[in-house]
Amino acid sequence: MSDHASHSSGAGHVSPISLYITIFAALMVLTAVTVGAAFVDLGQFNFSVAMLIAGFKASLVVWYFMHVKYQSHLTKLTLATGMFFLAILLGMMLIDYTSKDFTAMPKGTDPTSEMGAPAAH
Amino acid sequence: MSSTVANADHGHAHAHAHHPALQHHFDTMAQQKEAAVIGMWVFLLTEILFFGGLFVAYMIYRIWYFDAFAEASRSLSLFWGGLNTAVLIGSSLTMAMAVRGAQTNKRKATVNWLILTMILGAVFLGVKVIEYADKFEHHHVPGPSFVWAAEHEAPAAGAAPAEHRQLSLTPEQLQQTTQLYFSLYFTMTGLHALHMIIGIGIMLVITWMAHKGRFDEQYFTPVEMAGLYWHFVDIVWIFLFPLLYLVERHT
Amino acid sequence: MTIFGIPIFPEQASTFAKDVDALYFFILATCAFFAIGVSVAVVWLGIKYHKTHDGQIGARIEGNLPLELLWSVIPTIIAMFMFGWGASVYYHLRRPPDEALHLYAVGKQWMWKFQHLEGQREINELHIPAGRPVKITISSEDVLHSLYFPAFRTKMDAIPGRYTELWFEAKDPGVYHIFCTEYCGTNHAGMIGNVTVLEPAAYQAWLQGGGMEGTLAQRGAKLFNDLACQTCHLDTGTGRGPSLKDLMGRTETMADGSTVVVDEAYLRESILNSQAKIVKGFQPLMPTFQGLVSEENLVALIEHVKSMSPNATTVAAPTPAAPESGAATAGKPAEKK
Amino acid sequence: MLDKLKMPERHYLNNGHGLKSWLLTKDHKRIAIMYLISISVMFLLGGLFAMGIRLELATPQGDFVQADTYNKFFTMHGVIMVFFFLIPSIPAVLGNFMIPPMIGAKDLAFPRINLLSLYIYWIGGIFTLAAMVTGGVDTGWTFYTPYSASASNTHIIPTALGIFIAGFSSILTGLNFIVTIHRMRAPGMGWFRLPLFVWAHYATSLVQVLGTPVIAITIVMLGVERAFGFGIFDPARGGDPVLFQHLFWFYSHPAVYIMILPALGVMSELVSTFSKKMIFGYSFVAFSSLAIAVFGFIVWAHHMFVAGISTYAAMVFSFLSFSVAIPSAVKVFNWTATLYKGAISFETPMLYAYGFMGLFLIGGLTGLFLATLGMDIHLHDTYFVVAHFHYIMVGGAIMGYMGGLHYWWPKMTGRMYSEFFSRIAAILVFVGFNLTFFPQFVVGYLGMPRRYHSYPDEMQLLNVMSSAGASVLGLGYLLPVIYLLWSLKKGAVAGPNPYGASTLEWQTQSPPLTENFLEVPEVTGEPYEYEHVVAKESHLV
Repeated sequence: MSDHASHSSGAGHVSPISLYITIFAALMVLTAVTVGAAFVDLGQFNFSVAMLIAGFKASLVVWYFMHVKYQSHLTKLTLATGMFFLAILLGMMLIDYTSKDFTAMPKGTDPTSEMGAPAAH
Repeated sequence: MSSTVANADHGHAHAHAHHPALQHHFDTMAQQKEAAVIGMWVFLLTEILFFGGLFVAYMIYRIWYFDAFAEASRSLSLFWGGLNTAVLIGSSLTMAMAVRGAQTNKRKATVNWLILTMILGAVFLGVKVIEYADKFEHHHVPGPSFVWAAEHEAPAAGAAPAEHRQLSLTPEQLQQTTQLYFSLYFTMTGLHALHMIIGIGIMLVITWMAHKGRFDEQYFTPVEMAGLYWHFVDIVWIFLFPLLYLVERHT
Repeated sequence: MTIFGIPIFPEQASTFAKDVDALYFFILATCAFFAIGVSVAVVWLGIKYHKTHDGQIGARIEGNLPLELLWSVIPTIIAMFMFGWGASVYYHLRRPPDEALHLYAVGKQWMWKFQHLEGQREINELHIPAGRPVKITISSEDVLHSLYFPAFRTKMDAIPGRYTELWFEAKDPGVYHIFCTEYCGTNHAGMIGNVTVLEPAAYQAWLQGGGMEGTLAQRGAKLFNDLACQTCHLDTGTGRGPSLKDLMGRTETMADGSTVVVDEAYLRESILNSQAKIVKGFQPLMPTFQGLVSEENLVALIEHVKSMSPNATTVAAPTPAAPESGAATAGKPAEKK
Repeated sequence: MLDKLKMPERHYLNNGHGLKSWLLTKDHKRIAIMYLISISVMFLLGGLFAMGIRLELATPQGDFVQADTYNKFFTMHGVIMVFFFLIPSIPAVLGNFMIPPMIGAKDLAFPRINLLSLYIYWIGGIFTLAAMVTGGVDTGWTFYTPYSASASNTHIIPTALGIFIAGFSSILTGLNFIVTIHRMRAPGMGWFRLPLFVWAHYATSLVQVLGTPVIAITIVMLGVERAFGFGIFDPARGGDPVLFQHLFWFYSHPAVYIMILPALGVMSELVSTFSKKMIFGYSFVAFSSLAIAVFGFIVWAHHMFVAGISTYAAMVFSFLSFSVAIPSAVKVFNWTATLYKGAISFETPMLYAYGFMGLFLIGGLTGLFLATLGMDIHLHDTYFVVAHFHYIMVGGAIMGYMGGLHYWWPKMTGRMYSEFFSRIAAILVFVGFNLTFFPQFVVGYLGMPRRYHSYPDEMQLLNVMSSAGASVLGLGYLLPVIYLLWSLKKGAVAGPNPYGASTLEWQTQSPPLTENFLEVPEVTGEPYEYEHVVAKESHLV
């Protein structure tokens, strides 16, 4: 069994309370930021910004609240596997749905505007 | 049953007296705990793909019917949604504190933090009930009685002139495609709420176990597993909030 | 083709049937080579190295890297070749020639309804001329169906709410099967029919025989009046709606500044979801006809509008993905502002 | 020698008696036995429906049953065989029983979850069977929308619920295997000392864990559409019925690998054991399992080439589909090479292995026809497809299952079955199978569509051949029930290692102790080393 990494016996890594408070504060601030960003017209980037912030918040929760930072490589690998296959599910679905107009896209329209971001008005 | 051979393999301290929570087919508490952690993460992996299927449907229809999604999203209350996000993040904090209490073998702290987490979870569900009731009132529940009334305006988007938005969508189309949005809204938030109810149920059991003193710093796996699950439910909401409430708020 | 009275091969009744069959025989030969090769090897090894006494064990051979690479790379190359050939045949199958005769098919539980531009309507029967490409635009009134002509080696699903299309060119006169291959309920197996391929002259005669209701476009013109479309869509361009004269294939500018090339999918969308795309300079006044016009009448209306554009050769996007294009646009009325 | 072998005094079967000792057991072996009984019942049911289908198709007119009844027959045949037989077959029975002893563990990592997965499987089965008795379901096992969402008025929700529930059983089994293989290996049992059966199950578990939740959520979406009138796939409300197909096949294509990968693992064991030779190219065979599992997730739209997907998407998915062919080919070539200079004997499991090779070859190679775009347009949804996937699922997965069951039967029960009858059964299955399904390739190329209750007259002869073959096949499957049950009482005592196999599960007594081994074994050598195996050949040669 060569693949188990730095786990400590017993209680595992005990994070200081101050860290938890900091993460909590960061999550609250980011929530406010994501609401604020939604009211600013960023054109195609509203969606990307919202997802980036959500992704960052999720990473904070995973990394600190869920202790992945202190877990074995195997745990990290499991998480990465999940992300990878989620990306396959979402990404490969788009192959069909964004190429419906692949060769017949009327000129002057931007195919990338279909990628989820609202078309600029 | 010889565990000495296996011990040599693990190469770390082995409790000489077997812990009462050690199951017969494991050699050490560490092996047992690691198995549980990996098992939980593999379970969360399936949960990621479970919600992933919903996100696919959401993504396709959001691309197709962006305006309807934006319009329907504006009818959701940002106040309740934002409040719930804060409540759920707060409950993640209290959950992390509960696990910390178990790690440091503070029974009372663990129990209290767990109870606080459950209360916050219940608050979230209560707010969800208020929101759902509002949807019923406005006939925003998909099905035969679904009505998308043009005069309904979300308070936050009141500034936008109505005719501006009506330029691109007829009432018939809104009726049709906002319904799709609400189908997804109810499926997504409904499944999320179901996960929370299950989570609260699990926590009830674990709080009782903690109260009875079943855990110590060697063995608190159930608390940790419940924590992982609860944080995952929180993460799902972290994505659902912008996807459902914040489709397009700036017009 | 039959062997001992067993039919083993369908007629090659379309121009590309032989292409598909050539591909079939190539894959068949490749597969037979590997299947027979491995089977013979396995049986021969089984006999040659049969265990002769108790306690005998095999030689210690762990593997052989060059061999592994060889039998990974060679199948890869063959597979890539197969893909390329298959893709080129597919591209041909999905690309109707411009001069193709245009028909409509509507699937409904449990029948195929065909409409000719000249006005003939048939159920579970289809008459087409030999030696001329035929393009069929397919839709469905209820659930999924799939229009399949085994003798022509082509099929396409009928999807409610979308147009799909297929084409073929029948070679010889004869009668061939039409099947529905997408399971559609109780009488799925009864959703079959015959396609009768006629000599061009016989086809013309057949066309004369039917058509009591006039051509499809004429029927559309009548609907155009019945539904009062002509009260707004004046040919002069001074009506409340845009003129539909010479519309097909034109690039129209919408109220939001975007442009749309007028094709069948656009017309379909404009009738069913009339306010999805508003031409610049007009008010969104037109009522929606969703649920008021059947699929059959819809194609008649579209044909009528097309007949008002005598100079437009074909739909605006003569590309292989045109069916998908139509499908996608029809399915997402509200995308652009 | 035969007389000297005695059944061990203490083993998992006599460690506790009575119903309660079974229903509340945490022993993976007892759970496996209960799975074996459950899936056998399901197999019988599914088989009866298959017989109904073949009887109907013996004549072209559709005169044996009504069209509606026929539609329910093939739907229930598909649902039962796919979700309640094939998916749990090898993993839940043979994997469940053999993985812990193969890696030198006392049990799976989560014995209670293992038992839970069995109960979940039962609950799912009850829902589906209840739907069946109260009138059945007629959508085909694919549940395509909008037919399933609105047009059909049969019992779709209970059936779908049953599949949804059974899915969790599959997920929990996979989860248990993954953690067990990672964390429960005996000292010295490194990844490259694992038997290939374990590798195959590791790959299978990945697919179960990653794919099954997607079908679960798809069923939820279908369910809310049907039950509450939500319109997620409804074209009348702007939904896309093709999206259902995308989501459905995202799981259901990889699900094929849930069925076939464990059979490939069984094959590796059989080929090695019965040629007394280590597997040629061990690491290639091991990694090809993982490759098949991963590639399986990126090819799903090849089920949808005529479903209205874009030309571009069709090209991409066709291209990717060929990627699965390569690791499959690598496996077949490596097994062939393993036979070279072996010491080959043809006990019943090896007969199944040989049969598997032939049928899997045909099944896999005909997959190339369907992955090729220009070809698939003609073949899609015809009997060619039916024949192809039966060659994989019956010719592959069930041959592997039967081979594995015969191979490990002496380990599971401690007794040998009749070698004579089992060989006859193996030959009957092989012959009957080919007679049933080979004509379907021909009739498929002729253009006979799937799920047809009646068909044109000229296709009758081929269909009659197929129906005749089905009866032979049915006989071949019934025969083992008789001699295997017979062996429980009257079979010769097998001894710990009747085939002289090399893997760890044969190093303990048959049937094993509840804790599998008296002492945790320490693994020192490579897998499949026959030099050190103490062969107890017994009466077999």
